Amino acid sequence: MAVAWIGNREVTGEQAARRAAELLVASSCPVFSLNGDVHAWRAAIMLAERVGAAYDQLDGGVLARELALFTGKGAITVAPGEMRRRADCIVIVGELPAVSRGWMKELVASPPDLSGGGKRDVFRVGTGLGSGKEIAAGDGAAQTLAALRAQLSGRVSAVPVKNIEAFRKALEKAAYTAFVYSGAGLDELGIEMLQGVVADINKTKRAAMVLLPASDDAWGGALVSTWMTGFAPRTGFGRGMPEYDPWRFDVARMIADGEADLHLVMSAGKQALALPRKMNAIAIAHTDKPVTHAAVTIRIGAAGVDHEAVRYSSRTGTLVLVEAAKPSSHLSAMSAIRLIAEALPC
Amino acid sequence: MSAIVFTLRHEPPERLDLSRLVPDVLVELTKSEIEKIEIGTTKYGSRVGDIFRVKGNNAANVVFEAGSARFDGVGTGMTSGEVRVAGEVGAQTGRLMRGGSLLIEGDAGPFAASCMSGGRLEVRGNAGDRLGGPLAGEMAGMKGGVVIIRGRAGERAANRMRRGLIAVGKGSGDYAGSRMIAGTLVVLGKAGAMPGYLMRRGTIVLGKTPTELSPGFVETGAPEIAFSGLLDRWLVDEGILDKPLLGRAPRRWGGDNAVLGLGEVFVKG
Amino acid sequence: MSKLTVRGVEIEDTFAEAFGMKATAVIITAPTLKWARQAAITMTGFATSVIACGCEAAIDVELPEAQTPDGRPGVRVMLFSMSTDELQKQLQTRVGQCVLTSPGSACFAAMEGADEMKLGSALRYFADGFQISKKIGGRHFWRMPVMDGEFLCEATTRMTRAAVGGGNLLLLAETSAKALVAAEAAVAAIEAVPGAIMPFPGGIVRSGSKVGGKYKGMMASTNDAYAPTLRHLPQSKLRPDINAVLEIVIDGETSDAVAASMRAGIAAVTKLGPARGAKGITAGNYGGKLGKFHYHLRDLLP
Amino acid sequence: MLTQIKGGQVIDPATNRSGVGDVWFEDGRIVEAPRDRKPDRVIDAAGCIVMAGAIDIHSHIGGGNVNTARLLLPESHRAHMPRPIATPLSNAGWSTFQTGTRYAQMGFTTVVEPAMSPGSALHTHLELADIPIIDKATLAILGNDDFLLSMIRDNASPAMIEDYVSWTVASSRALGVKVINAGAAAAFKDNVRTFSFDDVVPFYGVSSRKIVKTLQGAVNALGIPHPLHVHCNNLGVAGAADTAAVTMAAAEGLPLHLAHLQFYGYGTEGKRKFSSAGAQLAEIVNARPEITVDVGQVMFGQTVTVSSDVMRQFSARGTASPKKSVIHDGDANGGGIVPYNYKPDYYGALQWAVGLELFLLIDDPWRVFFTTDHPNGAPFTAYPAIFRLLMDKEARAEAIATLPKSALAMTTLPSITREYSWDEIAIMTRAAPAKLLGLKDRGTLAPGAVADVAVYRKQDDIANMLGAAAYVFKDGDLVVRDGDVTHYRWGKALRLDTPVEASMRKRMEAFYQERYGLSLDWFTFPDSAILRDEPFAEVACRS
Repeated sequence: MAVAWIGNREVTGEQAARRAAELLVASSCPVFSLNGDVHAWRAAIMLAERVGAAYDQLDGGVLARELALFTGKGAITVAPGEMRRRADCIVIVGELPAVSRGWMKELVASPPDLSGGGKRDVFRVGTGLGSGKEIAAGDGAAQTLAALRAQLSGRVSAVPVKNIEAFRKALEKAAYTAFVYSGAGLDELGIEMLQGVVADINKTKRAAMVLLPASDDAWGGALVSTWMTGFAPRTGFGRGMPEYDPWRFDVARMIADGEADLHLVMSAGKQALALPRKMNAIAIAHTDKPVTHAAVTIRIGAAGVDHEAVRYSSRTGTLVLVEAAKPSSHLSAMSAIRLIAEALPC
Repeated sequence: MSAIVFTLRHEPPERLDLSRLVPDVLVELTKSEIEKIEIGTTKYGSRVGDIFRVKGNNAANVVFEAGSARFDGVGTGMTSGEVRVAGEVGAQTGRLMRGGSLLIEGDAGPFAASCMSGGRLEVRGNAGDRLGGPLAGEMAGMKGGVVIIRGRAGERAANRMRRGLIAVGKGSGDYAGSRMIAGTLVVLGKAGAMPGYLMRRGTIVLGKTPTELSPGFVETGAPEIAFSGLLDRWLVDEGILDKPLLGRAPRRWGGDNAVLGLGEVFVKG
Repeated sequence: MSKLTVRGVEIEDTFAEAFGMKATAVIITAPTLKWARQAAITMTGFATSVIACGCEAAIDVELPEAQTPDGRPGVRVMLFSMSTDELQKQLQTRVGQCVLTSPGSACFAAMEGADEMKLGSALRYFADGFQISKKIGGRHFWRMPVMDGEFLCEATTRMTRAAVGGGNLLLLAETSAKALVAAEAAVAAIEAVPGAIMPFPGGIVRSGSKVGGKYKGMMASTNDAYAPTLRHLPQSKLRPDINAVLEIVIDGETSDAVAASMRAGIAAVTKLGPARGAKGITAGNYGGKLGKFHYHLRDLLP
Repeated sequence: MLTQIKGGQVIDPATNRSGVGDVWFEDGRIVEAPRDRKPDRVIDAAGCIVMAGAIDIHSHIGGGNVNTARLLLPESHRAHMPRPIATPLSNAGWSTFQTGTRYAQMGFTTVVEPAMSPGSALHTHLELADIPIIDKATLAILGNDDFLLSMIRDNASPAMIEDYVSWTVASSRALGVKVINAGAAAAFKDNVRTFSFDDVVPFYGVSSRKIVKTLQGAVNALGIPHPLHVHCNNLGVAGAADTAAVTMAAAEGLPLHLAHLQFYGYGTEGKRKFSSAGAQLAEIVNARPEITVDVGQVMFGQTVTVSSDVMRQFSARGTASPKKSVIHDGDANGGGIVPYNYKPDYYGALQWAVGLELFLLIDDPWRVFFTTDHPNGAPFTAYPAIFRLLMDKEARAEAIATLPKSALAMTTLPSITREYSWDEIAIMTRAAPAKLLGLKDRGTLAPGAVADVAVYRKQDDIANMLGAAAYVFKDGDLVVRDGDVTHYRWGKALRLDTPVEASMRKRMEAFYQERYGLSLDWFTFPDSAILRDEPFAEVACRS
């Protein structure tokens, strides 16, 4: 089975890595789009530093939005496990990522067992899981949250809030209220408004937010990036030291504006990568054929399937080890990146 | 003494950090020192001399004879003098500016006037997103001074603004005046959705009735007030408006009631 | 003392003696001039003399719409006092009680000077936390919600230490009616002079005073030398044909403004002539020992 | 490679060595001076002080809360700016890379992250694994976890509790056990806002005192070398000195370590009801040989407070500067990230003075440890400046002279003339921490110890001298020369070899299945998860 290609020509992993290393060395402004497990991110960020690259989550817009709350405002949060055991009122705000819907359904159906337990009240802004009472004011979640926050704080909103009295009663009765959200279902300011709702409730009662990231791997990558460089993704090493700029190092923008001259894409996902024709590219992908328009393709396996992996889990709120479901000899994304790093001149 | 003029030799191969090419820094340097300033942001490692021909010796007056969307940080932290770009600029023009005057004859990129605290920035063309706003992690945006955008502004103009005045001539994107702490934002033309979202205090003046206001804003009628006349007069005197906009009894909404509720949106009555 | 005569009006060759004062000023605007004036008149009522009123105040000039910060009709009001603290107190109390309360009013700084006087920044607490601070064109304003809209008030104004108080003219006439005609003419002329006010009723004072008196504690008492019914006393300075004397008291932003006012007053009185108005003009002084500003009438002739 | 560090002033309190001489090492270990071999490498240490690598027993260098702090404060990092300029925390060693680099430059070779939530042990160890050069270790937090609180409530046997503590330490790969505001994080989730030593956690009916005593007993019984590491209740509160005093009294003769005692050294005297109780606390420590403390010195400037004391951090949100914070109710533990700027005003000056009083009034350098509670009192990069304050009374007097008189009237500091000697510094930062943590192979230059050696060129300015070591060796590798890192390598995390009972593992499996709907595998991990050769090194329990 082929492991790597230069153009459409089958080569060994080492040959592909050598070619990739040459391209990285020759590039003046390489950019990385990353999607992978924690070890893949660790390897990729070390490579980015060595070659002066900027890096971003693959399709990093939603991650940037999820991160903005933590860089710009802060939050009161609760771990998912603690929510499961304690929250007797759960509010699902906006749409949830598909990956989280299953266990969230299970969670809202199970009773809390701490603090005397009892049953859970469930509310939603938007369609949520389809169950629970709807809180609504206006057309979107951002409008509803604004009206809700105004009303809960004893101020006026221009539009009435549906089920506000029921929600008030539930809040009053609740020992602990959890608001579940995702960057996929709320915009940046909507998330900040939600933060405000939670902060207001905490003046007298307990409540917290639970982020279910649109992509668990993206959030894991953000954690790795933050400890390795001090910054979340959209960080660049163009000047040697890490610089963080969510606008400047938006890799899609850098490509669109013609700033980047080499694109390294790391994706352990199953969907085919669509690379622009004109861009010089290195693809590290879960694929059995060369990626269209890639100068170099290195085939990798899937994290947690072909190889053991450490990943962020929005179900536990921290990193977990995922054993290989079907161990294979495919390279991991980390190994592929390390092959390239080893081929760099010292 | 003649103005220091930077003439572009060729389109820059990378984004340039021009934050040091301001009167306060240039006044200390000789021509050859200026030419050695590192302005590259990637492995190209451009220096001033690679990209620009430099002439002139009056650091109080700096001119870029042509612009580029890759000119970042033009006018950063300037405290006095004049800087003029005969073309467009990239991100963060006028960032942390404290005084003097900065004129961009073309468009400006995102974060123009970011955290500016004094002086005057005029952009003849359009401005990008987050005009006057803070960079990631910073808690307040523009803190003073005057910004005039003759064209349009992108999303979230005046984000987290604390003081000063921004006037935009031809409309803005969504969430104008988001999270304003105080200060004044004037948008002529059409503003996008939900101006003033999460604003605590401050004034947003709109040329047209907003199509979508957040429910956190509640209409407070159109009482006759003196402030609108004061603002109109100043805007006309400054050449920002040709004629008074608000009149004596503008329509007013108070908000954002989701937060403090001490801000306001005005439209001509 | 020698006499100068202009158009038949005898002008005594003497001088008005005036004192240095501190002054501040504001512009009051309103939807109409009537209400701007009303606020100003109320604010400057009972402000004739620092002796008992805390300050001396009056309208300086009326301002057309084009000359006010908010494009509405207005008036400039000046306040004079001997002490900075008293001036601040009077300004705050009077604007708070008389301008803030007046329909549609707004209040702006209208004085240059090195010292700051609190204006809106002292009054803003009335708005109970709903006050709005605005900085426009380098000036700082407070907006206070009230029942007819907002009271817009500049945060501070300034104080000048170059002001002069106590410029004066004494108009000597055959009858009370002629004295009043002459005084009204002088007031009308002086009102047109910017930077000067006449704090007494209608700009005129009939109870001219001397320093001290026979009763303990009286800082001033009646000017017996110019009271016609006391002409039989040795100190009288009145000729037999003078039966009424009225005084114009002038406070100016500068010494020049006082001089210009006195010049305008003399011109108006002499223009009227002795037949219709005053037969003589003189001025009050204390022999030049008390005030550092001396305005010699001979220098102020038309 | 046989290396000779030649002619330096060798200070090694563990072996009572103090004088000019040589230190030899080979294959990563200190060796006796060989009789008949020539060194492969000679380091000229004339004019230098030679000590073992320093050990920091309490510094928040990695794990969920630290990482959240980084995320919260990108503007504090120098690299956020177009060019490096002086921004807050720019010198804090903020990334894992910088953390290792900056510690090594100062001659520190082992650092303990004192607040690992067992639930996020994998994250913590991955992060620590990315800190280059130095060795690391962690303390596992217990005392707010449902499993323990339920056992105490239900009167579980001491053996059962010891099994649980042992399982936690083993599965989280910790070097010891810490308890943070015992019971308060659990109580806070039930909307309790203040919590003292004899207050009771709702739902469990268990007091803070009971939790501390239970854990102290278990730690002692298990032979865990490091005494229970206690973060007391009421941190930062005026009058917290009383809380610290009752906690110390509760040690009852068994070893107990109190963390960052400075943050409790506050009395309620004076007009502002805030005064120094540093001298009183020092007196208690002096009188109780079973107590050890670290200081948590405050230095002026911008920093960020990072603590698992979620209740305290929640109440401190109002003082956040810049005004943003993260409060997290975690599984069992929690955390709060609150940026703070220590100003030399009345309160800040007293906090600064309390820390120095503790350093200078506690007589036994074997029982008082050198920390800033990084980054809570100050970033660890402030250490050189603190060494100067301890060793140079004139420098201290100069600093005192700049502070408000009203604050100085509430502390004994201006009257203290003690200066730390080099021997005492070596005890406090080398020999004593090794002893406290049970690390027999370090903190000394005795033959057999790991070749962690710091060589400092003598200078008048102690801060300059200790801020940039002339040479640092880690496991015998030369890693720092003239203050610059010359070689990067990966260190290890030191962990205890506590036993795990199979029955406890079974109980935990059942607990996680029942209460979280997840297998225990979601909460544990094999060493291979770190993906480094030998990421851990084992430390023995007391037998």
